[in-house]
Amino acid sequence: MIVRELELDLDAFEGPFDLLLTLVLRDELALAEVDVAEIVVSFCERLAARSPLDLEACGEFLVLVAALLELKVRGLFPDEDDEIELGPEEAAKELAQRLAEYRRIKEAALRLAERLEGEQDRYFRLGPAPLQPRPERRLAQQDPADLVAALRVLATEPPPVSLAHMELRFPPVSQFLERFRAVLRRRSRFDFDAEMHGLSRVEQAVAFLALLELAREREVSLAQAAPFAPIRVSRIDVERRQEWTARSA
Amino acid sequence: MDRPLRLITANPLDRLARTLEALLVVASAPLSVAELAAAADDHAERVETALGLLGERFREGRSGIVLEHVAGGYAFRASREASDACGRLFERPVERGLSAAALETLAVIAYLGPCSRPDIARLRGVAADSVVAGLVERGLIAEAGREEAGAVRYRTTALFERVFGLESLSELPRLDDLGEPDDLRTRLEAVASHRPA
Amino acid sequence: MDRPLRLITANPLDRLARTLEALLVVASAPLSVAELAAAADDHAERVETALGLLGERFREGRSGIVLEHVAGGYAFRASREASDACGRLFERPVERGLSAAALETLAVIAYLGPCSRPDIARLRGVAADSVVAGLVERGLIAEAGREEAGAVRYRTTALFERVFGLESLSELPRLDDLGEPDDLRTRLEAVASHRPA
Repeated sequence: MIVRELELDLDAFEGPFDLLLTLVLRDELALAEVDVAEIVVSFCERLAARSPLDLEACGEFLVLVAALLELKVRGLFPDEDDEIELGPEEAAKELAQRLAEYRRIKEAALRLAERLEGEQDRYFRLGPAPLQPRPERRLAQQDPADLVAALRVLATEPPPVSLAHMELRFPPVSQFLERFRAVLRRRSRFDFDAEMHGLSRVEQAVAFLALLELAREREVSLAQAAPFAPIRVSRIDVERRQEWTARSA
Repeated sequence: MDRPLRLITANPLDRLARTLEALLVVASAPLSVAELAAAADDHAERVETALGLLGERFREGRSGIVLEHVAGGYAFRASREASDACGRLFERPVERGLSAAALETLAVIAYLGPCSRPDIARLRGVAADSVVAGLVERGLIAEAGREEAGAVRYRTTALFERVFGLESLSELPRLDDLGEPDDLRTRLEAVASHRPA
Repeated sequence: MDRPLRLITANPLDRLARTLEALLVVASAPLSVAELAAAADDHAERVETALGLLGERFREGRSGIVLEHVAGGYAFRASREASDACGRLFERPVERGLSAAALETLAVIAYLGPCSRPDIARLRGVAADSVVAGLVERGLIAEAGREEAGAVRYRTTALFERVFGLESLSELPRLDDLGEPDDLRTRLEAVASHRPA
């Protein structure tokens, strides 16, 4: 018996087990919507139809289903990683308790369905009656000063619209390329953050683009000891000669 | 064992009348004779006869449920005798205030005199349809003829004056700094034209 | 010339009953004795007595309009006798096509009291988001505040009780009394017993 070819007919999925696994791993099927218990039952039914017991298939199936369950639990309860690890006995007890709870819920749902079936011939009106009296809306006493205040708002000139953001000037990337190359002719490495001191945010952004461009051209190598630590820029030929260890700022 | 004849001997018109009662008590809109006949799976003439019986049973003075023949067909309503009780059932809590949009609209109409929805929309810089409809429903403004272009104009009502504690519109607080109505309109229009879309 | 005594001799309970008829025929949801008493401006005990009279008049077999005690109040509905006719005219948008997942979710909320979506997911083992949204849209459940962790909790509505014909949630069988082996376990056990050793 080939576990991966097990045909499944679930609410959320219909097809071979293999395809289900593939879709789940590709995030194309929400594992949260998959009833794993149904998969287990399908496997057991298939197993029962054959003899002798296919131990190899059982082993493979257990591994796959365990992985699937772990994935699903992580997906459903992402924030509960820190929960106390349960011992095998406690886990079994917990599982049994949950199963019993779920069994009762399923039974309750069944009762509800039966109840609904029994109520099929009870019709009642949804919503208002056709000739329902129109309710009168009543308003508390109002202050005429509120009218004046409202009018004043309408009569006030709006503040002039700021056009400051239209005036952003983007310096050319080439300007920084030249500047960095000039620095690197004098020094084998420099500290990007120190070099940017006193520049506007826009200029810093363009300078960073220039830096990336130099890295792409393999003229420089970049190193950063930690996120948000200063960026060290080194000439490639220098880096080849000496092992440079990033120093935390 | 089917005994179809029994239906006929057991005063079927009475059964039909009960079926119509059931349909009418569940309906959320008046039902026409044709609709009732189709639902009851019976003839229109018999439905009309049964409706006659129901009209006799469900009439003012005899029942709290009254069968009413309205434009769209037949429907049950509450008897007039119970109108006070129904009024209490549907009574809404007193609303404390008006929205900013409602106040602005009321202020424009009260101070500038009858205005159309396009007028109000232009002065406020936003569409006025739902606000105007709400104020009409509450009885604070009412239609006051049409302007030349054909749009309906609205004026404030006596209820508006009562709610704001005014004997008449002339008692509205003065807006000295904003000028007379004509100046006010000019000013509001000028501001509106500067407002970003 | 006032003759207040006359009111008392004219069988006022009958008049109260007519008022209650009127209130019930226009109400959009079941009305409690307290609501009826407030609207009719009468005492709760007298309202209950009058409701007894109405229950006698509006009952299955006698009338197409049936008075029922449901969802903590009283409401008129169509007689069962007329259900075929009603079925031809009206849809059942609330309960039509409730899935097994929807019923399980309703069961969780009805039996365990207000629950959040994570609660429901934990119990049912599958995500509850779309099922919960569907039930909210049908009006069978509604938001009921937030739990400490911030997740919205849901409760069943009066419409739920009405659709399932419950006088109140307490009419549901106790959960402890449930718990016979479910389908899943039965199937697993059947498989185990049939498998050749």
